[in-house]
Amino acid sequence: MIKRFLAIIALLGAAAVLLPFVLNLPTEEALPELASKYIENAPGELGAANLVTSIIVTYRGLDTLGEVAVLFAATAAVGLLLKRTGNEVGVSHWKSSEILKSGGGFLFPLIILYGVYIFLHGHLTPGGGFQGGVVIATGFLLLLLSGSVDSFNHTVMSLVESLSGFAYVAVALAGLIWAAGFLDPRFLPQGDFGRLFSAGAIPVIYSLIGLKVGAELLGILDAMRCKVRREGVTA
Amino acid sequence: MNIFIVIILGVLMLAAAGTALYMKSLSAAVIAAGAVSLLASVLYLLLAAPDVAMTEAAIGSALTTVVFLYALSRMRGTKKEDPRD
Amino acid sequence: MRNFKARVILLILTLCIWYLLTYPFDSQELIAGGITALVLILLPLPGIGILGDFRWTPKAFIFGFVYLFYFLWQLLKANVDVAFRVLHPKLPIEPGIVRVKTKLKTPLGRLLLANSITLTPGTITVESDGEDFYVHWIKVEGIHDKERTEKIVAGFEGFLEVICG
Amino acid sequence: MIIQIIVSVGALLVLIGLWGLLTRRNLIKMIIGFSIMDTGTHLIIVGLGYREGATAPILDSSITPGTHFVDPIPSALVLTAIVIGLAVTALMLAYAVRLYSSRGSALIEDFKENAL
Repeated sequence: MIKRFLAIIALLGAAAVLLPFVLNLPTEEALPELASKYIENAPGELGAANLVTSIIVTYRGLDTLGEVAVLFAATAAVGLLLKRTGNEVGVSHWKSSEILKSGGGFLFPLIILYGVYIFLHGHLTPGGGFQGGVVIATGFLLLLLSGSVDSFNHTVMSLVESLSGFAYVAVALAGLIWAAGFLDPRFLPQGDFGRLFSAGAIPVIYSLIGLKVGAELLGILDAMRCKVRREGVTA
Repeated sequence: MNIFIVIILGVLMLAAAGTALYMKSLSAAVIAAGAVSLLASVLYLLLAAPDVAMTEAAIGSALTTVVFLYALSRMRGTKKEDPRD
Repeated sequence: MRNFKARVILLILTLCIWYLLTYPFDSQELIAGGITALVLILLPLPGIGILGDFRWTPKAFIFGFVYLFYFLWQLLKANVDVAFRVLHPKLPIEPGIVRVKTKLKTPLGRLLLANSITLTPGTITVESDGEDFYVHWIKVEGIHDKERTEKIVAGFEGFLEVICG
Repeated sequence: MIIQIIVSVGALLVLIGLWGLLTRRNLIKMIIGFSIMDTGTHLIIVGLGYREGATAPILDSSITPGTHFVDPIPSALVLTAIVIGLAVTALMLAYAVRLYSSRGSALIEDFKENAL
């Protein structure tokens, strides 16, 4: 009972912090200075139609690099906590029917294609590396759920993950050498505004982020899913 | 017009969040938490943030739910039931 | 051979979908789509072989084209039928799960058949086991599996047998 | 007006999530409370960037020079925060699974120091 009382007090405290914030919302119509600067300069400077992408990949690019590193650390920690003991195979409990297996195998390449479409067009349309990576991970999840495959090749997964991470940093360093600074995408030609090959290295960086995020999320899913021992006992 | 949709979505979100915390069955609670994310992604779309809406729909309501369900399937067979949950 | 054919079909399919996604024609998009499709078909895809079950013959193409319209007609008929049953005051339904047999041998044919049955309202394929399909039917008719097979499967099967065996 | 509603809903979600985190006894329920808090925070941040009648910050041929955009910075921040949120949730669930396999229970009172 005393625990519940303390919880109510903590809740009231949080509400007291949030309430003035909700009541005194800023009402001005104009955007903050930084935002209007980005909106004014970004299309001319970087040539990307999607301003959110410009901010994520270039202006706040260092944050994104750190964020991808956090994602990597979390994936590694999940994998470490739920390490396999060696005699387990990732077989689902139920027997998938033939229809389910062939349907999963048929849809998988199309989902991957859609994921690639999303991250290649991150600078033109809504979407980008994070969303595309998630769609790719979902495609692999479909294979797992439909029972088309039992396990993934971990060597290939970690190879894709570390190679794309390495290439991300390499592209960032190329910006330092041939353009104005770290993560500057302007060492590649600007191209025509609104077409696919434009905005310098932004599509390259976002594609690499997409591959990396996809491999990492797949690592989380693969570590979390229920493993079955070889003898058929649930782990 | 927009404001009514926002109010309806907000009320639905709060209801789903309450359901997620007070549902007896854990898997139903996980699905309700996924519904909160799905409604949030519709709100983001109304707030003119399509990038965030896409991310929230794909991650918040699909992958998070799957990760929760995978964790639940590994935690089956709880001996003691929580009388309050 | 079957795998090679499957990959060629997948290449054409992915290029078509890429073109639809990036609709106004643009040479840059075409290059990117071509590279993506080539990389995709070189990956070791599990279960991709089923696309190789399509037949190349002109007859199969014509039947595939006609099948689209036949399927749409069946869809329309089943929709009207189910709507009638739902709106009827006496609710003349008699749901149950029946077993039907298919003559189709290839995985692709069975996939298309099961999905065609599921997409027509009133019938849902719930499980398959080899050549047996277990179908949930809103109004079970007939006594033997054979009659029911005739009612549910035979129409689709005639086309699918030509398209992909 | 829309901003006020969105921010209030976000704040209420934060409070609901906090309540769940503090009072639920099942580990899974506590993590669900955490992820609801997460959603509420994201909603507040995106809501603060909204402007009445503004369009999404994506330029195309239909945009004229006078068009108002919503603030793109909160969108960019929340985008990455959502991905991190999934990773953190998965990490917490991994701990919960480990705790469950060591004690055979997911209730918080079984993990007190003197419970053994």
